Amino acid sequence: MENILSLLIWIPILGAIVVAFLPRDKDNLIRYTSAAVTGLQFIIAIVLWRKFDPSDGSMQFMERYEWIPSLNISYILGVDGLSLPMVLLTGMLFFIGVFVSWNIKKAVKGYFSLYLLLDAGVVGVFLSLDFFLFYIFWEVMLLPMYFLIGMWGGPQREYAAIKFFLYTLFGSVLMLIGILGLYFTCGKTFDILLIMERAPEALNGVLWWGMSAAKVIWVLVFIGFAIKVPVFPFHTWLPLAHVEAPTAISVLLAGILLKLGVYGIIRVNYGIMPNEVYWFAGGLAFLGLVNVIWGGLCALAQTDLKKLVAYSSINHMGYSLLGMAAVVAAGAMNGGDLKAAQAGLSGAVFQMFNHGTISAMLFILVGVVYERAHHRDIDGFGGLASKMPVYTGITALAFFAGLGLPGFSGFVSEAMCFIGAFPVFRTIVILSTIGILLNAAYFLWAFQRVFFGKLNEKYKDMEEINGLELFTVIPLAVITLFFGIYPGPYLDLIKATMDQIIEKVAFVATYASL
Amino acid sequence: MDSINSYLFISSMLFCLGLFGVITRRNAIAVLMGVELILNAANINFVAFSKFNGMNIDGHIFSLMVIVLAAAEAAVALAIIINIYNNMNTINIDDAAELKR
Amino acid sequence: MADLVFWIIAAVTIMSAAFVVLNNQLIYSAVALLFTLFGVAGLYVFLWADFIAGIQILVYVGGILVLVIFGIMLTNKIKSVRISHKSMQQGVGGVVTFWFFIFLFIALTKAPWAFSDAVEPVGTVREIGVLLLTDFLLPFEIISLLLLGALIGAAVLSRGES
Amino acid sequence: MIESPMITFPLLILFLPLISFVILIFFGKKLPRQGDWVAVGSIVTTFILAVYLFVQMLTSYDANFSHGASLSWIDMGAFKIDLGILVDNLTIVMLLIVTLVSSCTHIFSLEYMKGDVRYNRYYAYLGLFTFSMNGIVLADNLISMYMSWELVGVSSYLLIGHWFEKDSAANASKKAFLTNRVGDIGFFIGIMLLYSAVGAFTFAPIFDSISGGEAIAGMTLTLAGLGIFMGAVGKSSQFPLHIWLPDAMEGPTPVSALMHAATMVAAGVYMCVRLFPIFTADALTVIAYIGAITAILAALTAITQNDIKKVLAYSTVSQLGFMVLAVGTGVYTAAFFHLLTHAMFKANLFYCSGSVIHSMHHALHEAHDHDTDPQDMRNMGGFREKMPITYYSMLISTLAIAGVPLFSGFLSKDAILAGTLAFAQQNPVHFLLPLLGFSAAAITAFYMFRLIFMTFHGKPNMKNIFKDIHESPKEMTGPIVLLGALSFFIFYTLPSNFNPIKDKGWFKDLIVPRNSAVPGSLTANEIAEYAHYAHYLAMGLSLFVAAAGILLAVLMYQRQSISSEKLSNKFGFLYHWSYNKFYFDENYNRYLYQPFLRLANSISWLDWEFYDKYFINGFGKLTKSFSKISGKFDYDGIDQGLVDGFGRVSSVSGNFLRNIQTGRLQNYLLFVVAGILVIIIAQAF
Repeated sequence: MENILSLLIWIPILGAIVVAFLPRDKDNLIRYTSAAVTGLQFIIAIVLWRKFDPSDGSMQFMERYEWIPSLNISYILGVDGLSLPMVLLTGMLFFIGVFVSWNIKKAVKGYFSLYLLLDAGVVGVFLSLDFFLFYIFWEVMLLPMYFLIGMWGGPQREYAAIKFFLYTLFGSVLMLIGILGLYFTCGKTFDILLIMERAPEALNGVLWWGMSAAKVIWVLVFIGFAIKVPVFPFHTWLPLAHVEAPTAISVLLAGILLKLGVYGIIRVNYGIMPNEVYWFAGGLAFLGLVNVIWGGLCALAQTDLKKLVAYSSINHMGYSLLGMAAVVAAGAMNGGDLKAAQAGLSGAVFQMFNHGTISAMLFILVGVVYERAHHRDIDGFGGLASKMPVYTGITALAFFAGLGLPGFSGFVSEAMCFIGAFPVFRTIVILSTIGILLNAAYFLWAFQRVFFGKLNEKYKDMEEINGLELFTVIPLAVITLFFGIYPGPYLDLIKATMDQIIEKVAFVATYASL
Repeated sequence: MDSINSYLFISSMLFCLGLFGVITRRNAIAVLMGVELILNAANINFVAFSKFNGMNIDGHIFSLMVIVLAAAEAAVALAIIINIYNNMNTINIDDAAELKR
Repeated sequence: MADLVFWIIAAVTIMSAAFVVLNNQLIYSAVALLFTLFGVAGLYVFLWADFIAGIQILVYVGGILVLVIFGIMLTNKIKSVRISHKSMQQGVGGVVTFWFFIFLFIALTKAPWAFSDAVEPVGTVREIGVLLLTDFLLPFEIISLLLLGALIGAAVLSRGES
Repeated sequence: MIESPMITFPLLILFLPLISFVILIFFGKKLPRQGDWVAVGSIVTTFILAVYLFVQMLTSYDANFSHGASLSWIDMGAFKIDLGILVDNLTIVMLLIVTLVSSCTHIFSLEYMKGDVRYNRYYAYLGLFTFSMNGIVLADNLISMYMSWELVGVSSYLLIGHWFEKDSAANASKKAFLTNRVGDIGFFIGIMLLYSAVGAFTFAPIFDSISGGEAIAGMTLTLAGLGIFMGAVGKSSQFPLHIWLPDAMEGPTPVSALMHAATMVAAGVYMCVRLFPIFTADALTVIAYIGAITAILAALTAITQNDIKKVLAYSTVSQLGFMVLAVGTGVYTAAFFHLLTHAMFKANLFYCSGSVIHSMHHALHEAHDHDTDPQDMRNMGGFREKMPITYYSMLISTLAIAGVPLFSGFLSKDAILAGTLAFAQQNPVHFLLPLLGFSAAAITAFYMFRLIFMTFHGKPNMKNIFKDIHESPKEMTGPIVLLGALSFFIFYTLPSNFNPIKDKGWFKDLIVPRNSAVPGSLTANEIAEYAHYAHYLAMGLSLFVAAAGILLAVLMYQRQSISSEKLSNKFGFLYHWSYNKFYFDENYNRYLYQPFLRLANSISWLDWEFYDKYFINGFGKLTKSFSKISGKFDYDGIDQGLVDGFGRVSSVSGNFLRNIQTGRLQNYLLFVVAGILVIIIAQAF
């Protein structure tokens, strides 16, 4: 168990290779193999979680090998309170995703081997602590996604895939520039931990074209991650990609890939350039507000159920941004309000996990109805509640979780984000509470149009949700409920790491104000 | 005639004239003739450097090779030109290029 | 005397080359090219390269130039000797090539050429022959293959559609 | 932590309904009788426990009686949320109300909902509701109160939308939830304002630091108070968010009795009572005006409604306005008293209306008439002889709500009006408050008797169904009788007082007002004293207005000596305003919802059709055309523009530019040479 983190990354890669060599026509064999591989990975992730020491906020299970010594590139892996929950979520969603994609009929082999490759890329990004490795996994993730959308997607899949690809590529190029900037200013190393140590001093006072180098890098890297989140002006790939992608891929896209953005901002921007957080926090909060309102309004106007859920993702990630901006409350100039900083940052991280489970659930459920009706037009249903009570119940649960009802995890994290951001960004938070109303409005309105009213005669033979589909949704629902009622276990897991980040940001402020 | 400069002067003149021909001529055969001029200029250089570097015969070998190449090139180029002409009834380079689009 | 001959040959070469690229009749260009090639052969003689001079006349005048004239005749309907063809971008081209020449000229006058004197050899043919079959055997073989290939290629290409 | 029954019993009361909910939602269909016995059993158990608590409270007879327990829910180091319960007299009385009305509703529904398609779900949701309502009641901090608050909203959503096949029910449920959410936003902002200043969510520390006066004061505190009050505006259906409650009558009638009359809508008032110490004088003034406006508006609307449940709904809104008015004028125990009495008689009124609707429904069913509205009072009349139990019980409750002595409503309404009057005497600027209050009281008496007369007196309006009208079975009449009896004053003045016009009794002794935590406000004693002075005047006036209202109703609907048609014609526009509920829905629709939806649509259009299509794809197009241009440059040599550019650079060649045709290969070559030249020049200089 020395190299447990490497196992997490390499098992899916091996799995992808194995799947690629399986006979083409043995669809079920391929499916079971993928399920076994992701299941194994999930189990390892659980083992990792059990062995993880939550009281220690720094990196654990570190692995470090030389890779390309001439460029100071190494193979460094590590996990802390920020990445561990995301690894767990990844393990779970990819495992569930196999069953969601059970009914994929076209080129099953290609699908699952790309799927496993994607898995490896995602886990790799969460675990790698070397920028070079990080960037490689970042790109590894991109390519399978492109093919998965472009080949197994809906009618506009090619357009969606190329748009997704170009958008993200644009972002990752900016990110690469930022990373190279860090590489050259911080003594030619890609080691993230080392850069974290060195960067505040190394970047202090460095000017590029008359601008502070740290700010330039901050913005470059931020845009790279912001596209993934997606933050407002970079969000238009998301609805399209979500709508066109096959159900399982939408689930993963919303459930995990969007989280990479938030994860990256906290890991890189906050961890390496905490000083600039103060400079940008207002903007971050404002972008959060725009995400909340814009996403909410757009969702309200949608007639495509999947697009609605996609816009709800934009809306929900806005809360996360708000919470992230709250960290600056810990700074001396804001009165050193540790409570708000803790509430905000943990809320943001918690929200990212919760959105992962809730939106995954929503997408699976949309997939269920699409599977039966072959369309997703909200106005084209009606009265399904009397025909499919179980499905209606689960969807109601997911929708209520999505609109932030107490008792579901989304409420806890949204409330924490709001409470955290409130002392510093009072007006912005008050304006963004409108988002709570929008949430309720679009979910309930859609719910009414799909499920309430007279049963649409077209769907009088609609089948109830089946066992396999229930199997994919129920774990997510249970998690959502559990953390909504008792968020303690999650928050304990991240507490030490969050404190470390907050401390860093707070410390920098006192240091900078001197 | 005893300094290398005069030979180089002539060869550079020849080269520039050849270049001018290649640039300005529309007829493929005329372009080919420009190319021949350029090749000749190069040959003069080879031979001239050969003489003024203690009669090093390597330069001669090179110019021989160039001549052979020129012959081969002329043969192939003319074959192509004739082929183009057969197909398109013109050997104007830009016409040919335009018809290709 | 030798100087005078040299400069006359040089002048003939340059002027006929200029005629090649400037005049509008293709056949005239070809004939002017003949003079240029002869002039270059003359220059070779001044450079003690008797073999190359001979080859120049043989291959260029006897081979390439004939080929070019054949080409002209095959691709134009010859009703008169005057086969006109237009030039283009002579202005820009002229300026560019002129300046190019100026730079070349500056370069060659300023360059510190290293010289080493030598006596006029009796003949270069023997030496060339030895070198071609010893040091330069491989290039020689390759170029002969190339030539063969070019010949076959030319034959195939110009065979037409039949 | 959990040692005494004062903690364990409230926890049981809290969680038993939740357990019933979980059992019914998962296994309800498979259980015998669809598991209604689980729900009824659990709720009756909670009622017994609540009675036990109540008896404990009476035996100890201590106004400062208080128990509490809490557990850490979120602990991030500095940021902590503790969830806990607070059990004091207020809580116990409220628990008693909730469990009593809830038990009645459960029993009443056994008959009323018999044979419903989603019988088990109905009972499950009732359990969920009771759980969350008890959560509000027991909360000792803002967070768990807010959580229960929202859960109450959801159970209301689910129950209003119980018959979701009807579009009107689905719409009403959505409207209820969203309108409540508007209030909840204010509530949440209030919580955040308080927390960011005080750093605690639990009530006690909040009161402490407010009375300290340093952490939060002045405008911020006023805003925080108003924010929290906005939650009450939504939940207690106050102006301007009152629009959802009448629509909520689309739900089953027992649900209306439980939630939209007795308990859930009272949650707002309960919260104001619970959090009274945080409201500043300015905030209280606003609260008072909102209450008064609500009371009068709803009362005016109720006059002209013909749907029996709509009348009751508006009457509920109006009575809630009274309670809020009382909170605003400082006599918040009076508000709670009215909450208590109102819960009893209003629940009873709804049960009675449910009983009437039930028999109407059956009668119409027998007559195979499916078009007639069983809730329209114009189709009733003369039911007195057919349904005597319902009639007398309803009459008692009507007397109570009208404020006639001997009945509970008189005591509580009198206390409110006295407080209002005292407030106006202290602040003559606010003379409008008692004026509106007394007018609303008069109108209440009028429209309630209108309802009684139209339904039970006179001649039957639909003779063909009249023969099939029967008294309801005992599952329904049981609660009716019980709650009707509870409308007598005696239950609220025990054990020391048998005087029907004096409100002294256990309630007054045990529920004592506390001082406001806001520095500089009137103390509870001062308020009580002022109210005492105004008491007799208020009593006289309220008796007078009640009598006037009843008299008018008798004249118009019993004796018919004043024609209601003539009157409505005379005041045409007033009549239309009232009949159309002051056009709130229409105006909200026109000026709020539609613009909002249009905004959403245009934002979506902007996002998808404009921003994405032109801006983002424009980037793509730009890049594409850029690469096309550079490709042209690369492959075709140069473009006219570039040649022009070159010509401008070298003026000499300018004249020759015209000679240059769009060349191909050779242009390319030319520029190679030119490029070499440029390189040479750059190299040389």
